Amino acid sequence: MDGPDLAWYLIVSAILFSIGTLGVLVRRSPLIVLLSLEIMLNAANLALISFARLHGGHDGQIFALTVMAVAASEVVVGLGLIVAMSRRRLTLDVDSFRLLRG
Amino acid sequence: MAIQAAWICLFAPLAGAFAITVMGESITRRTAAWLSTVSVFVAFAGAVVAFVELLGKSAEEREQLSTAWTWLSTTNLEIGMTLLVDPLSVTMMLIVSGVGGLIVLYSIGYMDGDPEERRYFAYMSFFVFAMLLLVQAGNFLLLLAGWGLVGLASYLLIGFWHERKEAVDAAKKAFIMNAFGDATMALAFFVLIWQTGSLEFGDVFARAEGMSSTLLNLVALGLLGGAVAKSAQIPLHTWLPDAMEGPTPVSALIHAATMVTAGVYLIVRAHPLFELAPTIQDLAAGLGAITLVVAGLIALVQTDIKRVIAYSTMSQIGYMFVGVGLGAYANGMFHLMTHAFFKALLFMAAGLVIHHLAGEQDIRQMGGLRRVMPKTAIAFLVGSLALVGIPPLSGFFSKDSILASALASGGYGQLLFAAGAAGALLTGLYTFRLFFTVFLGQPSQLVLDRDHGEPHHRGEGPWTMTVPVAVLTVLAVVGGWLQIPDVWHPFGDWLHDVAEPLVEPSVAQDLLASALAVGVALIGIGIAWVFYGARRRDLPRAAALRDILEHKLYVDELYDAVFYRPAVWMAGMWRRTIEEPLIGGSIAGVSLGARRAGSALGETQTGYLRSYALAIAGAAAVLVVVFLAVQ
Amino acid sequence: MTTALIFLPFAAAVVVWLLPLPGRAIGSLALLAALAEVVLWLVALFQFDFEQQFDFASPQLADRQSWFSDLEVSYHVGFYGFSFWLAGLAVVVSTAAIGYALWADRERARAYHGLLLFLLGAIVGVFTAQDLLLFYVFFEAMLIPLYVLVGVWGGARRLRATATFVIYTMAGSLLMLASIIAFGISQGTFDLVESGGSDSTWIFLGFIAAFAVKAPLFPFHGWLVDAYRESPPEVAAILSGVVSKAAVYGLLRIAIAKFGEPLDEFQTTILALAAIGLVYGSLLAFRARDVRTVTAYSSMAQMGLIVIGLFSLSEIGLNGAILQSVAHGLISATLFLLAGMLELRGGTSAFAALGGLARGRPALATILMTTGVIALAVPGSVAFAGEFLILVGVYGVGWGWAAVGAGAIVLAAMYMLRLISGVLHGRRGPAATDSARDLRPAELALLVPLVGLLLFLSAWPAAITERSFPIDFPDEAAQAQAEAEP
Amino acid sequence: MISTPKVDWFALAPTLALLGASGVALLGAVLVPWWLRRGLAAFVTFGGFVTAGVLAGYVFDRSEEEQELLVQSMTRDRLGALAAIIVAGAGALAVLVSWGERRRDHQGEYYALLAAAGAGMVFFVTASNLMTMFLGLEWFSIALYILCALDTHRETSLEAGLKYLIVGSFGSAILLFGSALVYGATGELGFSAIAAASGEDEYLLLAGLAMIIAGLGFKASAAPFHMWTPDVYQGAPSSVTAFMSAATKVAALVLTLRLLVVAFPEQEHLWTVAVAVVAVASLAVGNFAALVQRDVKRLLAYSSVSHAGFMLIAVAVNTELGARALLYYLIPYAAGSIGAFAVVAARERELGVPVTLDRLEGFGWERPFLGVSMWIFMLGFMGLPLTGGFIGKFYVFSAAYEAGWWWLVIAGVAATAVSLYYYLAVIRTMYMRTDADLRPVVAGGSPPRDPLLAGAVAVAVAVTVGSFVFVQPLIEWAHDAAASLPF
Repeated sequence: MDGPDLAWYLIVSAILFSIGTLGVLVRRSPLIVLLSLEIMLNAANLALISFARLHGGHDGQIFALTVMAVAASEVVVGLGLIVAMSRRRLTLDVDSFRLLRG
Repeated sequence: MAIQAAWICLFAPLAGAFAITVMGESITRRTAAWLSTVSVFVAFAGAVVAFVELLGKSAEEREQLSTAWTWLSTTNLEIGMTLLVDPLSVTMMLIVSGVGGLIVLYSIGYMDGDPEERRYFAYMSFFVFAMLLLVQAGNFLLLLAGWGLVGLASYLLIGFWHERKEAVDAAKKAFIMNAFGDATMALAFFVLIWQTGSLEFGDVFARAEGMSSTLLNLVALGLLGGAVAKSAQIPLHTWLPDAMEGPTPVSALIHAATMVTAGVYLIVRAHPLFELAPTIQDLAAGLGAITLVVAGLIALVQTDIKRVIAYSTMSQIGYMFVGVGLGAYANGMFHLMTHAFFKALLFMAAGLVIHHLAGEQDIRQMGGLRRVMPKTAIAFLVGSLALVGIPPLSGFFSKDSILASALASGGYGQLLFAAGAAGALLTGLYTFRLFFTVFLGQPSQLVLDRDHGEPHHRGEGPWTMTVPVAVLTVLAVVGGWLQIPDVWHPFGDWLHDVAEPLVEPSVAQDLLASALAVGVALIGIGIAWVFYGARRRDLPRAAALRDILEHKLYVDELYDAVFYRPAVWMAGMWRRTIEEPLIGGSIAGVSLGARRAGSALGETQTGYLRSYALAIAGAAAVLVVVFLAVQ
Repeated sequence: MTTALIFLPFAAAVVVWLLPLPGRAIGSLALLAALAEVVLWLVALFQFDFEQQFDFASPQLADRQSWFSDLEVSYHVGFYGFSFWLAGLAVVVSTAAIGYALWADRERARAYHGLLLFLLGAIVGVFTAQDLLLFYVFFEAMLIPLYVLVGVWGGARRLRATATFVIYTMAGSLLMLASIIAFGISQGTFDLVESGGSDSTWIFLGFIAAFAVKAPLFPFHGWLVDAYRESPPEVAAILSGVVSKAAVYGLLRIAIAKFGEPLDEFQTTILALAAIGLVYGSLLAFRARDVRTVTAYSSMAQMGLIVIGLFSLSEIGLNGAILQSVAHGLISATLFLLAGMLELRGGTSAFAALGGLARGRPALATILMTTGVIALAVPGSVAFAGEFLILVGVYGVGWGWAAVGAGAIVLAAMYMLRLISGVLHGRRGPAATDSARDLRPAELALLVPLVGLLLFLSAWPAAITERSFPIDFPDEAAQAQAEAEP
Repeated sequence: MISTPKVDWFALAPTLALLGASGVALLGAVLVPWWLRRGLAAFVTFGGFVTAGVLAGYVFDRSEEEQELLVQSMTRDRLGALAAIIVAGAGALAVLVSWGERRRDHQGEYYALLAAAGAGMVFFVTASNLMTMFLGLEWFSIALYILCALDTHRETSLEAGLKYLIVGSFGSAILLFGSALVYGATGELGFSAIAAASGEDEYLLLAGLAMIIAGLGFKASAAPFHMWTPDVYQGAPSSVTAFMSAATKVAALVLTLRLLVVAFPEQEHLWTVAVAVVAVASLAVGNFAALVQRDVKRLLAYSSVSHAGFMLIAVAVNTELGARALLYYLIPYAAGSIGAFAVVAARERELGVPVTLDRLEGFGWERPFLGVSMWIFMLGFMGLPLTGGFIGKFYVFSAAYEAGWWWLVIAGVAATAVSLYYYLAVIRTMYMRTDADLRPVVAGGSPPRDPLLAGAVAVAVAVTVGSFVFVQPLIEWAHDAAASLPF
């Protein structure tokens, strides 16, 4: 018996992407924002993999793997920054960083 | 030979002026003065040589052209630095350099002690050069150059005492009015160039027939404009009286003998053009007639000795305009010459008086000077008689020849003759009003103060001043004998080939004219005697008339209202309404707007990280939507 | 030869800028360089063949070197009769200006004289460029030193003046850049000699915009007064005397030589603008309150007159325009230098503060008087010769233009006499103290050559008019038409 | 026995050289004594950049016609090589500029990251495949995130780092999703393959294209994706800003050009217009916003936005001349921006506080060389003659006009006119305040002599002016490089 149609995977990935986007746009804690970014990336991964299945190549899956690696390193950097900030007693709120503007 | 002489004649004064300017304070004032005088007399010598040369030639080959270099040229217009030597120009050369030389000599005494003597003599030489350039010019453009340069020299000399505001203003006024004349002449030349492709006298006259009458009238009108401005004829006359702010010798040289008569010379020189535009020529005569009457009237009420003479100059030039306007060129020129003699004489005599009274020019302060300055009185009397035209003095022959020609040329001519006769009456009146008031009667207080009663205390001036006066007195007497109607007329023959007269008055007309003229002149003198000679009495009150006359018919006020004020107003208006708000404001406005836009954009750069993300997401979304929509 | 004429000043500028010498020494060095440039120009004068038939297609003393080939841009310089005189004007005036800077002993002399020399090089470049892009390069290169010269050494309100000046000028010349690109790309070459004519109105207007600002034509003169008033006098001298002539060259070499129909189409408009500028400038000059402002507005008026001459599109008018350009260059340079010298003495050139300076200062009086009367185009002066030719030329287009021009002669007399009297005559103003002495020999050494040239040209204007467009000048409109057909 | 794909080590050499340098510097940070670290790291990194540049030069020389390597994952062609040369040069200069940075710690790491970022860019510009593109992008981005935040003692630096990180990752997430969609639409990742395969299922493809353009526009800091630029440029250490502003632009724009031209010829009618609009937006935003800036780094940041606009014009026209224009433009631009930020850095070190316009007052007279250099860089940005910037703009406009985009020419001209105002403002403050209205500058002690920075500035000046004089050789390189794209 077949699983759900490809379209569903895409819809899910689109939903995930939107959730991630919204998360970045509305949440103020840097941690959550990073998390939302991960969601966006993974939405892309899902899409890639499903398309890989659709086209029956390996490219998409390899791509997805690469993305995971990249995502991981991104998060590492992000967390590092957050640590550095908390060490300097800066409030962890993205809206509080407004020294640079205009 | 004649040509070389002409060149020397032209450039000697310029060299003098240049030398004085360059050497500056390294030479004494006296040296400068003599340098100038000599340079002018050298010019006179040159003129004489040229004159003799031409006398030796037959009438046909008396006209000689010589081009030193090309002054201005483009591919289809070439204007040379060309001298024209012909009887007409030689006559003018003689008058200008001769009378000029005498006056410069006179100035040595008159200007003695002025701190800026050098500058004065440099200017005088420069003026003589400019005037000679004017009369020797071989083409219209060069003539205009001389025309402008004499204007410049006149400006410089009127404003010589540059710390007196009146002098400077008078100088400016004179220059600007003449600039107007220059402009109209320039316009006339534009037409000539486009119509005849040349400014050489010969070519222009030869090709002028081909032009349409309208254009010919315009050309003549333009030239007439220049002439009227330069010769202070109505309506461009107001600068001349003010010009009396200059030193008296200047008035004698520039504003009596030479420059102001340039208009007459121009009409004679360009007579072929005027003859092709008879209306304009008549207009010239008409303006002359009006001027000679009005100026005579105004002269009646002037109280400044020099201004009286100045107005009489205007009126005499009016006679000349009548003459040349009617085509009696030789007669006009003849009067020009004699006028140069006696008017210079009058000015210099007046100068002696002023010099004697240490600068006083108001005739109401004078009187009885006969006692203290007898020689001067005689000279002045001679000049006056010549001016009034009492035989056998020069003025009689020249003026009456003009009147005769007027009589001879039809109805219009007779109208002009009437004016001329009236002018003669006025001449007698104002001239002898002046003479009687200044020289006869009881010595005025001022005179007494200066001389402590006893005569010859101060003498009548140094020889440098008296000698020229004497010479001119003689000339004023004999100058007229060159031309005695129906007896002999070498002057007329001399100029005959250059400017053939259009009218030949008959013997009867000559006699009639002379009789009438002398008659009314004597009447004028009689009236003057009644009012000013016998016992001091003033003219009947005619306040309104006096007022008008003293304001020179309000022409100054008119120009002020019509030209000057509007110019000032418009300049101010433009600065207020265009320059500052529009031109300046636009810049300010634009830059302000740009900065506003900038800070507005800065506002959007809130610093909120999430707004940046939103911008990106939004823009991306828009892109997607648009792409899909377009597809 | 031409290349040497262009790059000698640039090289000298670099040397002056780098040499660690005290101010006077640097100034003298710069002056030497400038004099060398004059000599070089004289040498070129003898090499130039004035007999050769004038033709835009054959510049003389030309150098050509490909710059970048894919768009056919090249370093191409050369002279025509008229541009040769403009270059001569540039060289002479700049030399006088450098001399003045030396005399005034400007602070930071190395930078100052370096920039002046740089400016000179750029100007000569403009007058010789035969490639559109090269022309633009030099045209803009003039701006760089001018900006600093005015902005650093200028008067109190210099910052505003420079900002306005540069942005105004650039706005114009950027439009020209667009036009240059359009012209060059559509022609396939940027070389002025090789490219043909164009009939594109827009391209034409782009060029006109730049030159209208540079000249300046009414109403693009917003930068003029501040720039002329705030800049150091010698810079003002170069600015009004020489830089404005870049517009003349551009109009003649590009607008008139390359555009057929647009030229006829806009002739009246441009003539009208020029005429307005002439009257407008004269009137505002008549009411201005100091020597500099009078000179500024008067040079606006004069540029209007020159443009009238150019757009009379007649050989005689063009000749007049060139003659008048040279005359006006010398005149306004002299007047600005004089204004500077007055400011050195009294600290101001305002008529209210001056007056009565003629007494006891013969040299000053003579120089100012001579320049003034030549400036008001007294008949017989070179300025008169120029105006006369211009007006004769434009009379052929319509007598009205000539009438306006003749009227402007009267106005010129009015404001110039006012200037002369304001400085020399009447009662002494507060600034005319005894400490304000007559011109020093050094100052005379600067002014006398300029005035001498003016007098020489007054005696012999044909020296230029006979050699601007040697032999007969082909009717531009016709030529542009001819070029239009490939 | 597995068959591995043939690897063209020569083509990879530049990247590898930088990676190596990065590794050595990193190890040095751990192993060698502290007093040697800085020297070693800096020296190695500099060496790495120079080597990379030279190698890239060889690659440029040795690859007349492009070839795709590693199953289409990257291309060896002159376009990439030229870009690599520029990036390497920028990196080398950046090292010189950085030397004088008085940083207490992280010496080794700093240079290592610099080299790593360089390696990422050099790799990025040769990518011919969505995956390698994304990989390279993140590679150098992550390195730059850290570099921006490296001055942990400055709050602005941390802020810049965080903003860059988050907004940047957001941008690349969009790019990634776009790539996924394109992949979905075509089943291909290789650029040329996409071009070949595209056709069916337009919608996914177009959505993907749109998102990719957004992502790349972000990296090129083109409006409206530019908003991070001023903040980050201002907050990051000046030497980093210098490197970023020069190298990132090069990488991003070259790859944008490659991607759009190679992969999406079919959709030309859409993306040319889109890019043109983005370009005009960047011109407008960048120039107007810069008018009111007081902080010099921020001002330069906005100016870099506007320059992105100019270069995108060259991309938008989508012609061989356009490509040439872009590649030429990059050279003086990169030199200019590194030089300008270097001068700012010098002033910063001398005052010890952020450089605002007011704090530049009199700078031109105090430091003649730096002053004149700044002058020249500003001229270059303005596009005035005697600098390569002028020729660059000239080429861009010519390309636009030749392609019939006359309104882009007008927009560019107008933008240039506006830009004059703030570039001149820099000159004005440096030179034109009289000593009277010169405020006493903030005490920073006498500045350390910094020959290396001076050298870097000198090179930048040489390039800026030299690229004006010697247009022909540069334009020939650009021509060869552009020739490797299918127009």
